[in-house]
Amino acid sequence: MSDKAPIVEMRKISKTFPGVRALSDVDFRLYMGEVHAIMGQNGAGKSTLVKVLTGVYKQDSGEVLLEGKPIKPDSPLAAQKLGINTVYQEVNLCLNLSVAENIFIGKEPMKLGRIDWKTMNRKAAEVLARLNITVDVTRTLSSYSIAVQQMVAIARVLDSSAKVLILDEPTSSLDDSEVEQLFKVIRKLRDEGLAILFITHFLDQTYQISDRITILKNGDFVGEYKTDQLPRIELITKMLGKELSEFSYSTNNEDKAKASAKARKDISAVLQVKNLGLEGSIEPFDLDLYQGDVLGLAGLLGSGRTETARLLFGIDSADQGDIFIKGKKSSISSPRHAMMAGIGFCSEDRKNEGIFAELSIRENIILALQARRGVLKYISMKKQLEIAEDLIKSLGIKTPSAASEAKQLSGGNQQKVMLARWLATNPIVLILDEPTRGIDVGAKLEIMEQILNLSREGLGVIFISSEFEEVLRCSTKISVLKDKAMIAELNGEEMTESGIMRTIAGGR
Amino acid sequence: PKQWVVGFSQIGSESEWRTADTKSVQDAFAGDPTFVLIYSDAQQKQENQIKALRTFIARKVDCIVFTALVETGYGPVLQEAKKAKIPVIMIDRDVQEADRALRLTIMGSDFVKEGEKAGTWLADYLKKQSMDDGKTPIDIVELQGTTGSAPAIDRKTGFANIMKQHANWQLTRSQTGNFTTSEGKAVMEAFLKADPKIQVLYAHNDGMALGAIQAIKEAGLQPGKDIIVIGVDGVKGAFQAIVAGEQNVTVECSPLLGPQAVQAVSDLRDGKKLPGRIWTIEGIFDASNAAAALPTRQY
Amino acid sequence: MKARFSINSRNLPTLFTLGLFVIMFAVGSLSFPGFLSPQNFLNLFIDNSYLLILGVGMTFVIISGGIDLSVGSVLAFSTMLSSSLLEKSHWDPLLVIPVVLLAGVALGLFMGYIIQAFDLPPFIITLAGLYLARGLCYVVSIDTIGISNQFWQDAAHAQWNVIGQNFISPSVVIGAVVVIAGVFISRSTKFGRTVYAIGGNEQSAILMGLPVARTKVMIYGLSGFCSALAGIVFTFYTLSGYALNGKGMEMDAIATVVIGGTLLTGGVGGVFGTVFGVLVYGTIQILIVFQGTLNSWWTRIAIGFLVFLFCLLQRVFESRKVGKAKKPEAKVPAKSPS
Amino acid sequence: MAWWKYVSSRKIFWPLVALAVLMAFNLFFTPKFFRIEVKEGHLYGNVIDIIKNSAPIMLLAIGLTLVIATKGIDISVGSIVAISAGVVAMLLGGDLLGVPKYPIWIAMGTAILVSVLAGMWNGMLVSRIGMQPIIATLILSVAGRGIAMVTTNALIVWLYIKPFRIYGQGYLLGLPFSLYIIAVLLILTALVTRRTALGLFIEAVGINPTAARFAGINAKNIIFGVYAFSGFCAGISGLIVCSTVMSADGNNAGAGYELSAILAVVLGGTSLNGGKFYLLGSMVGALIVQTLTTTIYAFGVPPEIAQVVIALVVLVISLLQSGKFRTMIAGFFGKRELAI
Ligand SMILES: Nc1ncnc2c1ncn2[C@@H]1O[C@H](COP(=O)(O)OP(=O)(O)OP(=O)(O)O)[C@@H](O)[C@H]1O
Ligand SMILES: Nc1ncnc2c1ncn2[C@@H]1O[C@H](COP(=O)(O)OP(=O)(O)OP(=O)(O)O)[C@@H](O)[C@H]1O
Ligand SMILES: [Mg+2]
Ligand SMILES: [Mg+2]
Repeated sequence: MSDKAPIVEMRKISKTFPGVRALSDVDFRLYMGEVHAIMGQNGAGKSTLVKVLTGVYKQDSGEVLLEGKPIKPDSPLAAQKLGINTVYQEVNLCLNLSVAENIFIGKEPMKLGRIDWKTMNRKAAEVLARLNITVDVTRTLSSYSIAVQQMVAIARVLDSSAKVLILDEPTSSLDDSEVEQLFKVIRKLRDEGLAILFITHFLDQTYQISDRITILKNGDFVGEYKTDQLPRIELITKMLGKELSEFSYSTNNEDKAKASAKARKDISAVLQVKNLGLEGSIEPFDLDLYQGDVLGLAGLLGSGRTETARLLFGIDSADQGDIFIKGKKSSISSPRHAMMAGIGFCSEDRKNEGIFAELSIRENIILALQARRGVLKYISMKKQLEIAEDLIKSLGIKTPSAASEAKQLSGGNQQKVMLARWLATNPIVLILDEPTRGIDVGAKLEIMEQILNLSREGLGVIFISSEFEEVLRCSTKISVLKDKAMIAELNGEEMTESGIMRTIAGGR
Repeated sequence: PKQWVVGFSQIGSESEWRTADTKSVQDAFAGDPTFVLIYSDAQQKQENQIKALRTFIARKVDCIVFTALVETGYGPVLQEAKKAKIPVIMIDRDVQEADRALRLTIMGSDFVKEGEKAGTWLADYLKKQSMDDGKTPIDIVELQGTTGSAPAIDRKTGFANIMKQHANWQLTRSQTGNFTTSEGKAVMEAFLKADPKIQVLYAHNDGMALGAIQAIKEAGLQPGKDIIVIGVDGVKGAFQAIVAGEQNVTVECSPLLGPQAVQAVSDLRDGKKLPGRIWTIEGIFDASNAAAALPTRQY
Repeated sequence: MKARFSINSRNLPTLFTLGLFVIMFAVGSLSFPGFLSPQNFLNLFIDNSYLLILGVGMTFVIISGGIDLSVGSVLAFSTMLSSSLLEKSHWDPLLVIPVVLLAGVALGLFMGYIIQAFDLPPFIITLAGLYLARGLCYVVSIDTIGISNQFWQDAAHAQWNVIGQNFISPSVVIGAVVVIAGVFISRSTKFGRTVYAIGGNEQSAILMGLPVARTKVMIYGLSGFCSALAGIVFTFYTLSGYALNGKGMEMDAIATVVIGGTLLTGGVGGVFGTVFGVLVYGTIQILIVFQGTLNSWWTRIAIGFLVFLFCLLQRVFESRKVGKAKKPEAKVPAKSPS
Repeated sequence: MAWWKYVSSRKIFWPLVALAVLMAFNLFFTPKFFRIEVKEGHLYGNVIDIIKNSAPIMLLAIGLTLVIATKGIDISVGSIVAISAGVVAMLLGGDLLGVPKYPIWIAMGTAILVSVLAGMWNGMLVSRIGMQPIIATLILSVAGRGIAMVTTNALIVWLYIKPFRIYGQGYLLGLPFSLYIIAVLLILTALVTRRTALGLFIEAVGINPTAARFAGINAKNIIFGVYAFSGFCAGISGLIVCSTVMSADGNNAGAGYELSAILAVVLGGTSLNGGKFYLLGSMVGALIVQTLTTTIYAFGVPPEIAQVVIALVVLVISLLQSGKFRTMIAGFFGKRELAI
């Protein structure tokens, strides 16, 4: 394979943003019929490399060759015309259009000079079926969850007869079965001769699907390796620049946390929910969260985890049931109420519901704390910087300064900013909906460590993740959801991956 | 007599003058129980006015009274009125020559004549004060009404007609003040700075003249003495300014057309023939007669 | 079956507007003699065809997330240009029409290009366009120019009977053609769908590889075309060119589009809604004329009040709809584990 | 060239450049434009006029800046100016001897109160009922003029009350009195928005309303508040307009001011898409708009082409503000520093 000429070759690419050297002299080669993974920490420059290749950014120096000829695409449209199809990291679709249109817009099937809606809808359903998704393709995309949206973004590029396919963290909010489905399709395309560039932070997935790995670190090119010749531990070391064992995280610790949480069960419940529900959204459920508990919500895509979180945070108002915080009945009818009562919530949709793109990182971080203190009790600039810089440091947010705009951060770092925002408020209960989405291995461990630390200090955490493994690792107990209902709570020994799967398969 | 429904389409309520006109017509018809007046305000939009006329026809009124926003453009709808056998009486502003066969009569004032009256008054005044030797240039500035509007164009034309007879009168500056007091003031402020020896101000309406008077005062000059101030319309504020010696003259353009309009419509109903043009009686007021007239001014 | 229902539900705001229009018309009919007549209904179209045409162009602009404040002035400019070419230069009408339309398109493309190429706010650039076109009117002439050209006269006076003695004018037909074309473009062409995509999320549209730059420029060109065409229809209506025509008409056009259910934030709405928006706007005006005793100032208050009432009802209905539609939406993504 | 980079990246820089360019034009082409004399104990000249006459727009722009920062717009301010002017004039009364009907402070207080109520009405429609800002405020912009005329009985009310002159025509220490009103309001607004978290909340709501709600900000109250404040500013603006001409004209007072004020805000660097706002920039924007008008009067541009001139100047100023345009020009002259 490698003796053939590469279809895409990027030579000595450099790209600087104000204050940040995102790429310096990076080489990259992509061959036909291979899946090539790019690995690196948050902010290593992966997305930037992709955007240079597809004409979103113009490199400062270096050249891009396609089939041996230099190309200079000046827009995604130009790249598309050259046969390069891309799914960008943040879901970039139009929520106001139908699912089918999002897949086909720009290349709609035409009949007699007009768009052939019937064929389009049929084909869209077919493409999605290949990914095992059955949705009403005539509905607007906004009525579906982030996960479905991500599948639609993927479906959009699968459809065409491209030469190169680029997927920037396509799996970050998919569950295992979806990922498996996606990989089936990717393998098929690879065998058909497509060149596929794949970015993910999941090591398992990298090893499952990729043939070759390019590692970036801090914008520098570290090396290009055959996947089967690069042991995991080496990969991590090369990515992070240090041994994984340097991280303080250990299972031992975790067990202690779980044990101590159990011991404290007789202490106080921070959050109790009785028969809370909303018709059409989630069926009534009970929930007890004690100090130091980490409650994991496990379930498949669309099982109602996000809805549960929205209800608890007052985004949707329940039509029945009660919420008690520290034993006191609280009427939570808006996020503001929830926040004042000591609940924090990191949304899974960071682009639309989390990040203020044009505000500085400092402002993004202190916003919730400030809202909690009220308009008048302005946090002094000095204090703000202190808080922000503290969190930037402790979460390892990669940025030139706290004054940079949030939109200049890489995806994973934006996610950390959202987490920082809620940590700054010192909540009693913290709800995290896919907080590890798009976060690199190192940082993921750090974040989970943070969560455990917080719970040790008496915080109650509700943790939602599509990765059962993560849920299992963090949680002191797990609620399993299915079809918009909480079907079981797992404790102690029951908390295993197969336990969860069995519950989902068997229950109700 | 049998009750008549009269449709009245007014062009808008852009000025105090216009409001007085509307009120006069409404009051006059309200005073006669044999009439029902349907009133429509076009808000300065010809299209609205045509819509209103069309609606009057749909409503089968007995007679239409209306003021044309511009001269042109009413042909088709007047044709429809004619087809529906509804007589049309114009007040204040007429339609263009070609469409005049479609209306019965016009009553109101003549803007060109108003401009001429203003010019003639100035000539007389300068002669009386022996300020004009026919050679020394007389510096005149002009505050125009809304660019493109009929009164602005005609009042400018009328005044220019008189200026042509006086070779030494020179129009040093002319700018639009959009018929409003505040713009009149702002424009005059700029004029005064650019050209300190202005002798005469001719404003297309009293509102702008009154604004300009304030600008003149702020410049440390005496309006009415250092600069002769001429306005048009004859609103109450202008009378007060004349009495105070700050404005020199206002050329009346009477808006009180109501009684005449009622008379005309009654005549029509009685089957009398109307003259093709009904003139309103309008005066010109300066220091000699303004004080006497002030108490009777209605608007 | 399912597909049909969901398309309907997307059209709901438009249907509410239609329903409210029917209610308003019914209230008028019950209150005033002569209100309920076929001709009075047809008059709505005769008297508002120019607004309808402006509205169609404006709908595209607003769906793309932009705004065009220049439409009233461009309309005025094309009345001046056509009357001046006809009466002063004595051009052939068949030449005048394309020239005027081209001038409108050129103005629109010019604004669109500046907005797109230099990333400037449409509000400001089209505001400059508003001044520019208005100024050009005065450059042509500050006087009104009556049109005596036979072709124009015929177009202005023509009345085509449709139902018995009730008639429509050629402008109504032009308006109808524009609406049909507008519906077709917005629903069945790539250009039209790209407009929606840009309004939904411009950044995404670029990343999806849509021709955003070209489309944005073209949208303003299309609006310029509609404004110029509306100007020609307006001269059929008034048989004259007048520099002060169409003052403030941009707000009328925007209001009809928004009342028709199109969101100013872009991405949502459609040409059909605008038709009903125009009908509602027209009906409000007729109602006030029929009422006939309001003073000038009360007229304004009444217009404001009716617009308020209408928008309020619209909001009430819409929030009801959202409440009800929630159920099916949440259920759809559910799927069985594999 | 670090200083150049620093200076040119300030948001206020390019509006100031635009203003300077306009001024420079007058320096060369409009005779006596910059002459300032002392007349009757105060400064007198075109520049003073510009400051004085831009006062009403500046006041509106302060309120509108905040409204626009929340991604809203308020096109009713012109009508609120007319209402405020009408209310104060009716309460003062047109007595020829200059005796006010009610004490001046009561008249002014009532006018401002009514304006705030008008602003609250807008705020309610936008924040509670959820109407689109342009339509919500269109309602009051149409009806408001009617209300103004009802208050004045559709007549122009002329005032002869000497002490009331000060707000629009008076001078303090040689400078227009209105300048001090603006300074006070501007400083207060800046303090309240920048020394509390209000400014940050306003920007957050403008940038991402959903995220703002999820961060626990009461977006509705903030939106309600900025419209009420815009009404307040329009109310004060109305008082100055009334005092400047010592009359209240329900038809024409404040007509078209909304567009000038929005233009001022946008020229000053605040985006109509909401988010970051620049109060000082808006003030510079208002000065640009007024300088343009005064230049047209002073230079003697004939009214027939004045609009074309305004259009071209607005276009040029906008282009100057566009980073893309500057990059293009810089590329043209081969100078890289110009581009940011
Ligand atoms: N538009 C921009 N302006 C300024 N800096 C930027 C911009 N885009 C990216 N950067 C910076 O460039 C660096 C590389 O970002 P990039 O998005 O390529 O990272 P990544 O490897 O994709 O990270 P992640 O795994 O978090 O998605 C980061 O430090 C980021 O802050
Ligand atoms: N009232 C609402 N308004 C807007 N969006 C909603 C509303 N309720 C739910 N959603 C969206 O619908 C999606 C469906 O929720 P879903 O059942 O998929 O949650 P989940 O189990 O967390 O699934 P996942 O996180 O894997 O997408 C959610 O992601 C949420 O964003
Ligand atoms: Mg990335
Ligand atoms: Mg979820």
